Amino acid sequence: MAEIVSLAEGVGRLVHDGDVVAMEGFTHLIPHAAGQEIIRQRRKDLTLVRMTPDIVYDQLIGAGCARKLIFSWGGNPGVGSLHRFRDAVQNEWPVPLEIEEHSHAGMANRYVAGASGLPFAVLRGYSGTDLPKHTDTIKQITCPFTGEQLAAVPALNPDVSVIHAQRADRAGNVQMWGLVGVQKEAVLAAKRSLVTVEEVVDELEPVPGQVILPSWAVTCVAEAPHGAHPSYAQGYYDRDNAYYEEWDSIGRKRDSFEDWLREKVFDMEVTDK
Amino acid sequence: MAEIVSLAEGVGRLVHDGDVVAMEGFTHLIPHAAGQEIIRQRRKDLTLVRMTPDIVYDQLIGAGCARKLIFSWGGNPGVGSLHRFRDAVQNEWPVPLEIEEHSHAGMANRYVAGASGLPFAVLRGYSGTDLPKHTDTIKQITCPFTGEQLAAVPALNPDVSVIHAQRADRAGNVQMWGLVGVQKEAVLAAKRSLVTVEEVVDELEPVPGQVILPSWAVTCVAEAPHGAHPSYAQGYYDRDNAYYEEWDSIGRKRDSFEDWLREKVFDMEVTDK
Amino acid sequence: MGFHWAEEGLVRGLAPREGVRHGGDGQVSTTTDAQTYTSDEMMSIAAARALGAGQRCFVGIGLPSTAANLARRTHAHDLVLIYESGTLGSKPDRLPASIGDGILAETADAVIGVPEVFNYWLQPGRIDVGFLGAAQLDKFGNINTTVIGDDYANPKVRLPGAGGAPEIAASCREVYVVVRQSKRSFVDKVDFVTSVGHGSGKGDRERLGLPGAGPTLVITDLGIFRPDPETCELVLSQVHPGVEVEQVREATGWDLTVSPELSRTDSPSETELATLRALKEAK
Amino acid sequence: MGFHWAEEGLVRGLAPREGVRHGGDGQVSTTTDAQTYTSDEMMSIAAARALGAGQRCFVGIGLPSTAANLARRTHAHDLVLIYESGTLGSKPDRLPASIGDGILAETADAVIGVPEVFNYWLQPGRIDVGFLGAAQLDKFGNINTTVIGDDYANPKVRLPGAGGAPEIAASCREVYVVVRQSKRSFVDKVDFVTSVGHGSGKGDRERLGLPGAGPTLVITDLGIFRPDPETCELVLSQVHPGVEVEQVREATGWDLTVSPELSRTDSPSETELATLRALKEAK
Repeated sequence: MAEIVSLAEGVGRLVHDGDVVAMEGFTHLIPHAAGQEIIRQRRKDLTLVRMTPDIVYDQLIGAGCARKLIFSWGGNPGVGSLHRFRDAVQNEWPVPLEIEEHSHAGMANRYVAGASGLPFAVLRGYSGTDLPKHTDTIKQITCPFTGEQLAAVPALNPDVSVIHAQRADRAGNVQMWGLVGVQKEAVLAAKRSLVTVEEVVDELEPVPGQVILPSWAVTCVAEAPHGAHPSYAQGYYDRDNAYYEEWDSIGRKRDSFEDWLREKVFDMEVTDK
Repeated sequence: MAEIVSLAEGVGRLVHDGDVVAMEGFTHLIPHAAGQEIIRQRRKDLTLVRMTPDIVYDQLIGAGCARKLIFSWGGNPGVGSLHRFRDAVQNEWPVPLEIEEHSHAGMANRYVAGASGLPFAVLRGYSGTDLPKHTDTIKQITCPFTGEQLAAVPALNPDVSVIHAQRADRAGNVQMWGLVGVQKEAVLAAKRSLVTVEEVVDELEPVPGQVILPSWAVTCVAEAPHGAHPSYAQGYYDRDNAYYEEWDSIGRKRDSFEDWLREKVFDMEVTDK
Repeated sequence: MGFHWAEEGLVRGLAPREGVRHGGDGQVSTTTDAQTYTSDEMMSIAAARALGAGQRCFVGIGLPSTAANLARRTHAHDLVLIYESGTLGSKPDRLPASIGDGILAETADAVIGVPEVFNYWLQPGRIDVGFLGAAQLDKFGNINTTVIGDDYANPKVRLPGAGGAPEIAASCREVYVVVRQSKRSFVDKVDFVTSVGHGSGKGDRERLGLPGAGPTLVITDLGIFRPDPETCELVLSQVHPGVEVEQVREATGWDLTVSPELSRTDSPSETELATLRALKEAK
Repeated sequence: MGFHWAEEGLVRGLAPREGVRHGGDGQVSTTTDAQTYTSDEMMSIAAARALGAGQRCFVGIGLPSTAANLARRTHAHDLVLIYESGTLGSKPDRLPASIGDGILAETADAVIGVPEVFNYWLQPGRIDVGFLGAAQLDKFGNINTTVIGDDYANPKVRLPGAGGAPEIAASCREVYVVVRQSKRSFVDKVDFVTSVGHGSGKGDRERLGLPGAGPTLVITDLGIFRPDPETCELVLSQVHPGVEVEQVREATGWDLTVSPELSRTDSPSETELATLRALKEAK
């Protein structure tokens, strides 16, 4: 059964140096508060996994928490580039960043395989692209019935997956709705999981489109109101589009980023967010 | 876009002699009215596909519509055997019935592969059982990353899938909720589809747990109130458990079955149901 | 489904004995401690007792569902019931009439599609106990629910088939089998291996790549069997009240081994019986 | 995402010409029929016109999303918009700010998980048109959104990567590419094949097992290109109002072929322009 803990305790107990960490949320419900707590606790050598490493991973990469990134699209959606990500790839600052690059279809299926207890997934993908030349986790497989060639990708089974959801009840059952992305699969694929939520409530009233993660499929739940900001939480608050624009100038230069890191992460009390 | 037709027209247009026909509904929302309409239109040589061929297929098999059954569990749930199914397998009455037998996990994954446009699916299944000795649609496959041996099953892509749902709107968008089984996959895997519904409404009000099939993913929608009876339609009517008991005596003998067929199927006007 | 067959009977004939009489419904009743109960009730109660608090239990309809719901109402309130029809954490207030009874969806923590049940929840080994029935069970706990007779193409009796059972038997951490015992159901070797128990003995599950521990408990209307740690053969470890070992031997289709630590099942408590009967009556 | 890069600019410098002037925002404006519009507006409108009623369109954010939403508001009211964030049939009343804008979920016929988008809806070929952007596009319509430069490990510019594009380009029945044209974006051969167009020419898609027809239309701010039926090389088939072929040639990184049936795009209608601007303003 999931234990309800503070965000600091959840990160402290579940995210270790050197871990493979997946943080998911497809534009919606991105676990930003948890990401900043990982920075605050100065985790190192993480292998970060995420379909769309946007601001949340630009921050972790810029802070030097990551040694490797497994991803399919790295940008600041609606704005442009991730400058910290580029700086790490092109200039190894602040530390070198190895990359393992897939397509969305490949990444989604890698989580599905992980959640399903299978070692790999099959898809129609990558054919004719240059990705297999650079990514050794893309192979071919032959259909034993038709002889067709298809792509195979290995399961993702993170040490820990971190997601943000709208609500949990006091027993630790998690409820999310709206765009639910690949979060369920990320949690089910992982050895451990941390779910931050907007609020812990007595009763989870059913909502159309809801996805429920039963308490026994989650390791820890932590209340983190506004924990998806600048992303959004449907039913709670909208996306802060201005912040995404602003991030472009914060992240562009190393010193502006380091100022941000000091002021907004290290000097902040956890409870201040 | 789905066309809204009568049940008789839908069956007449979409179900042809010799077709591979899947009718799904896992205890809930079993398309009984459509099954009886297929009998009424005297379809022959069908390959019937269904995870749980219960009364709906006992009727079709007894009426001589089927030459083959692809399935994973054939019984009268909560009651006992399917006597028409047994009579066909053991005595070739009224016509011989070939069988292709899987497990639920295998059948579900065959539909998933079919819905996904893949030629096969991979699962941990069948290992050590006697099923692969008798079912040539179960093979082994090797993980290209780990070398593990797993089971592979070919996609199911029926000529037509038939399901029952609670509602459709006038544009042909289909809404169902409660236990939704493998119906979405069955429809998406098929070349054509017929969805019978309790009612056609102006607007589909969202319901927690709903599954929506967009109009453009469905071929025809037909209103068939009470069309799941003796199965149930959550929000409309309960399961008729007494009918399941009664079926045991109707189906047990050939002549009682033929009486039923004449009285309840062939002598019934379509609109009488 | 797939474990549902066990409900159908293959009714065992037991010789009447002291303190034991045939009930009006053809079942055997036992009088003890001023209580009368049937052998089926003893079986359900013994099966319920085997389930522990907080366990995740994949439940077949019929005997397993009765036992699991009884456990949830007696000692294991937080038992998580998972039905292959797509419900996680069902809390029915009556016995579901079928595996897809509406009450299972209405009272569930989550309702999911059937592919998800098998792929996301069963296959990765998230379920503690798989609760299965059997038409035939052999001395290594292998289960047949497919055909009676040697010839698959021309069976003596065509049974319902596999349903979810093969993968439940493969992937749950443990499997409990609940079955009415007779020489017809308890055989030396099953006619068809629908679901693997311990194969042909120790080490077979590992060789076959089956992750779970297999049948660790077989509960019948006569007693309880456990696999021998060395051979994996099912050994009688417990007899129900009023049942003699000789009776069990007569209802077993192989040369029965009796555990040196053979014990006797506690009689149903008043609470257990009352709860079971209330469950069965609430329709 | 994955087609989002096109939005970022790689802003083209066009020489001012008669009837054409630079707008305050650095974009090129054209005056025609008493209307002034930018080359970006012409591009969006030309792209919108390409979409037919009732089509299912897999929409990337940025230029493709603008065009698709414009089409839905002008001539193709029943255009079905599918976004990779998990929405089928979104009907936003303003332009979504990102591919996962809440309005896409709130107005959708169905909201589904991301694996389902790719596996159940894109992969089997249910989508008519995949609408993609590009950082680099070559003469066979291959798309690069991964790296600029020859060395993947040490790129000159690291771009966002593939996103959904490779499988969109593979599986949609047709692909339309919308891209601002320049010698930097319109190259002889892309530095990295992120998404396959026509590979190295006719027959390559079949050889690679790609089911869709690939890019059948490339819409830029200068004109419209179609693959030659014999060679699959992109050929200029249409120029926008006020654009000369020579300008297009200068903004093309390969030896441009011009269709013998070269035509001129109709100027934006008042309705088209007004609708586009209203869409862009409704934030």
